[in-house]
Amino acid sequence: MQAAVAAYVQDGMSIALEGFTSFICFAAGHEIIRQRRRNLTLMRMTPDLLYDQMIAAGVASKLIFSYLGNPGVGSLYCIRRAVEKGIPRPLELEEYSHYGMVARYAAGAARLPFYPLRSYLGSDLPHVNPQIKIIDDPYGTGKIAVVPPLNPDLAILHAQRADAQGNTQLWGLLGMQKEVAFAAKRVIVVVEEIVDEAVIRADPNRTLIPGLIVDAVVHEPYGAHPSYVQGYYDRDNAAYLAWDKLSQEQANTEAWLDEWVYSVANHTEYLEKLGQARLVQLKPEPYLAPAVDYGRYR
Amino acid sequence: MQAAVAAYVQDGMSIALEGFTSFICFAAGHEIIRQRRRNLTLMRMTPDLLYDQMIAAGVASKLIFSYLGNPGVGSLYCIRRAVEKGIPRPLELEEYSHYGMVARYAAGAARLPFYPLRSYLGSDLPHVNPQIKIIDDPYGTGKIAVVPPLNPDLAILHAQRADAQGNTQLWGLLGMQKEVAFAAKRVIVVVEEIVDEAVIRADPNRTLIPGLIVDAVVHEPYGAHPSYVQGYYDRDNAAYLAWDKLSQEQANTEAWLDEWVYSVANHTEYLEKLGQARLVQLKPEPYLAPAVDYGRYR
Amino acid sequence: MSELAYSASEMMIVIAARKLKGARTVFVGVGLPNIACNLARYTVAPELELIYESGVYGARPERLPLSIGDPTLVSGALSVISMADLFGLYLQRGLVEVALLGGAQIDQYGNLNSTVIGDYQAPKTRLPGSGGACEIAINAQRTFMIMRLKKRAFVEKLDFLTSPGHLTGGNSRTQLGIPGGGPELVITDKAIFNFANPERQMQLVELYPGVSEEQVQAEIGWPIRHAATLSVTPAPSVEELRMIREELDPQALYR
Amino acid sequence: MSELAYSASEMMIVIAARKLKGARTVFVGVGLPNIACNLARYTVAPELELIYESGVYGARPERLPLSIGDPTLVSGALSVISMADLFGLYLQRGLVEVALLGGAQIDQYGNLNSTVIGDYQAPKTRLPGSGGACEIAINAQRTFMIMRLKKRAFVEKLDFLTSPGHLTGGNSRTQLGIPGGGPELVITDKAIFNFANPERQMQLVELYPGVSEEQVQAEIGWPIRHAATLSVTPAPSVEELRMIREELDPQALYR
Repeated sequence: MQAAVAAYVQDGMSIALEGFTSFICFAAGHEIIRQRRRNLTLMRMTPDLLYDQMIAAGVASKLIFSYLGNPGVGSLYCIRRAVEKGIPRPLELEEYSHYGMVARYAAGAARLPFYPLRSYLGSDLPHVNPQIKIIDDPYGTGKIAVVPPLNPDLAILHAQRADAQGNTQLWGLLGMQKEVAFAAKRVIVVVEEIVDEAVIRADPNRTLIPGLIVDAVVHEPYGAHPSYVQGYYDRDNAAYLAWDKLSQEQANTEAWLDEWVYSVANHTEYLEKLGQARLVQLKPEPYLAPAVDYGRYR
Repeated sequence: MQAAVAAYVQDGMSIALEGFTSFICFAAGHEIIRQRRRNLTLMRMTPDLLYDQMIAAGVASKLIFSYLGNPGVGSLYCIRRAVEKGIPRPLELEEYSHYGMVARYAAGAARLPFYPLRSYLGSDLPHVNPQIKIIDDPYGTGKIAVVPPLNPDLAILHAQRADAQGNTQLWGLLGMQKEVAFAAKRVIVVVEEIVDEAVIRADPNRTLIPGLIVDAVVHEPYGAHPSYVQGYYDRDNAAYLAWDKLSQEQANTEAWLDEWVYSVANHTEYLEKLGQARLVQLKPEPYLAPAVDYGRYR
Repeated sequence: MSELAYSASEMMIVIAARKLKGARTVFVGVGLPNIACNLARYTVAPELELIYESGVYGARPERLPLSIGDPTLVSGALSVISMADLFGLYLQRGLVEVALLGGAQIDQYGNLNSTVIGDYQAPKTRLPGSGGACEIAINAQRTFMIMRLKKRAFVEKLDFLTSPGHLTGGNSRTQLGIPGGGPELVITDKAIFNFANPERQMQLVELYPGVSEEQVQAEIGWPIRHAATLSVTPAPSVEELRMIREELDPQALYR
Repeated sequence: MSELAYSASEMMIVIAARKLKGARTVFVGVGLPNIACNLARYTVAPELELIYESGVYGARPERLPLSIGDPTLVSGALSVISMADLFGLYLQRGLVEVALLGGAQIDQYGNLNSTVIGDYQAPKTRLPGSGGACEIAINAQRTFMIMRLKKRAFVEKLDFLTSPGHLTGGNSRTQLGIPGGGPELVITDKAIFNFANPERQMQLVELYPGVSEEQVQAEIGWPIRHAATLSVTPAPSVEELRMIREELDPQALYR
């Protein structure tokens, strides 16, 4: 992870660490904080704790998003501090609805100059974001909103498994990961397990991201903690609740960053500090999908 | 199948029996021929043998498509006879490229007034099909093609398995089945196996068509013969080769329709006539996808 | 159990559930609305399937989900798909019959603000933003708002219009080409409102037991309009309360 | 095995394979092009992955596919996806490096007709139509045409322009905003052409062993242009022929 972030993350880049409420790659975000990158444009539909931490650490100057919240808990206080008070530095916002962000990624992924969607009519959002336009349907049925493509310089995406070439499979919430991967100029995939190519080839319908568009594969078990990975671990809700309290003060936030990010060398040390007992508690019982038969045709 | 076709197929309707070179529901098409429906608008990206047979039988007055061919073999002579000579009746054509058809279904599936795609610039296709328009990108990057939504009155889609409510899973070539299902006003699903709801729920990422949009589920094993169903049977290539020969004459074609469609009461009789030995030959060896674990969270 | 021994949250859950009678699909968030939808499924809407913006259709969660993307929503669901498909093929296609929404501010036409309090560029309070609310409000066939009555929430003029309701009233919504039917009900902790008048203005239709019109008006920033007939909402039944307390939210997380 | 003991099809397969040297992705149909791509994979382009319009990326077929949608392309592939994703995320995204195309007619700018012979409304021969060809011709980074030389195929004016090549030549393709690079090579059974001149006109660059310029001109409906240097294509090697005959097409379906 250290090498991948050092190789692919530079100051001033636009980066998407995506995954809707799950597969959130804290390991990568923390490494970016440790490497003290600056002036990043961060994009994410739901910034979540990870972007709250990164923005509190001062890595970002701009945020492109659609929902600011600690999911199921409350506010993201660090982002609010940056927006409302400029602490630790001012943060420019570029704001969409969820479907607007999905549509921007979809346009970027398919090299389309725009993507149409039934949203924004009557809303104030287009008034504060000139990227959202309302056009006339060329077939004469009325008004329709469009958004332009969004192509991050780099996407970092977490998943269950990939082969060494980056052919990546995931299951559970598919979110917008596929669209982000294809929209990004470069892609780092972070996985719970590296598997043999034969595992990928035995179920090709599950391959969401082909190695063709992947620049680096990082093996980082529990790399999405305290968010979750379907079938591997649950959300560590205590961490989400604790963040809600401690992040209300910048001083406490910085102390947390010192303890959990700057003072650990990497994610392995972070997990050691967390303790095996806590990780074991997050393990779900198995719930296996039944096998399907693709058939051999020769 | 007889009841489903009787209930949902009326003269003059627009119907999509889709599935790209596979999952082609011959059982449904033959039943439509037997019930002597007329003036249908048929839509399919690749009309294949099935539409050649239906058009030779005189059920259709219009065809919306993107590629006319006996896949890997040659021409579709019945459709050519209808287009070139009006036999057995004239056939109106509305023609797209593959991506144009996919885009029309995608617009229809998502209630969009149009869908943009990078095709058709410089081609004569927009000159002979006014539904294809070239517009200016509202963001000023140049010209881009758009197509309008396509919403068939009825879609008939074949798949490996569904539960009794029509929650349908398929694997292998996903084609445009999802888009067609959501674009259609009514949907009939035809499956190799009816399974318990618990089977569907154990692998929700494979559910392409929800029961919510399905009007009827028909259990029809080998219903896609002589096309194929991934993992269940191979294409019966002898049938494709034989059709290439016999379909070159309308008389031979009608004799085939008499023997294999009008003279059998249903698909079960068709399979009996075909013989078990021929079906057994089409069975592939197993090639199982490895199980994945969704985890129980409680 | 006495007739009044229920909380405001329980009442809101019960009312939302009752109003979902016969519905086939509901677009839902976590917390109180999630409990309401499950209560409806066990009572007045046995065919009801829950749709979550995280990409889940037909969830059967084995616990109360902690967030809209809780893995318990995935395991055992009928279908789990990309958000592009969820928003495009379900919501925008018109397959969502009822959506439950809330916000920091609502006006008399059911327009919602969940973006900022104060000026957008220099906000007093930065709220979460739209999430999916803007397109949900536009595309759902019917929308129920669930919000506690508070003067700072029921305002004459929104600080920001995030999600369109009936806009400026009358047929202004349809005229703009918005496909969904718009706000139908506002379910609060004291009373129920609908928009069943030509001007599409929020109007009081039901008062909860023991609540006066004055108590309601005191929490609303404009003179409230009344429906032709004003009734009193039946209190939660023993069975409704039992299901919430024993089965749907045994840990009392949302009561 | 003598130097000339190979068929025209084998020569076309070998040339197409050689020209794929170093390529990472190729968009391919069945038959001869499919064999060429697999030959390339075993020789000059070990990283080459095959992309099929049916939605398959990285196929490893255990037999020669009968059609573009043969199940043998699915089993063991790296990824199998919807056609919307194949056309949108791979082709339109610009991930297809080389596409192999053919048609019933080609003109001197590499424009293709696969739609009709004669008038569109009253065709003499109704051809298959575009399939994916129109968008492949528009979006692939480079396009190779594989067609046998025939006077009725190499025509001065197409009956119908299905798939754009260099249009009217020069920068007319770029001016229209077409993203892909357009036709690069025409591989025939007698000679090879490219478009490496400012006018983007098809020009003869290589003659196959034993073929004369007159034999080539005889099958082309316009006066052929010559590249500055004209060379003779090396014949298929023993190893190339062995691979085709023993491994890639042992049943001689496409020779």
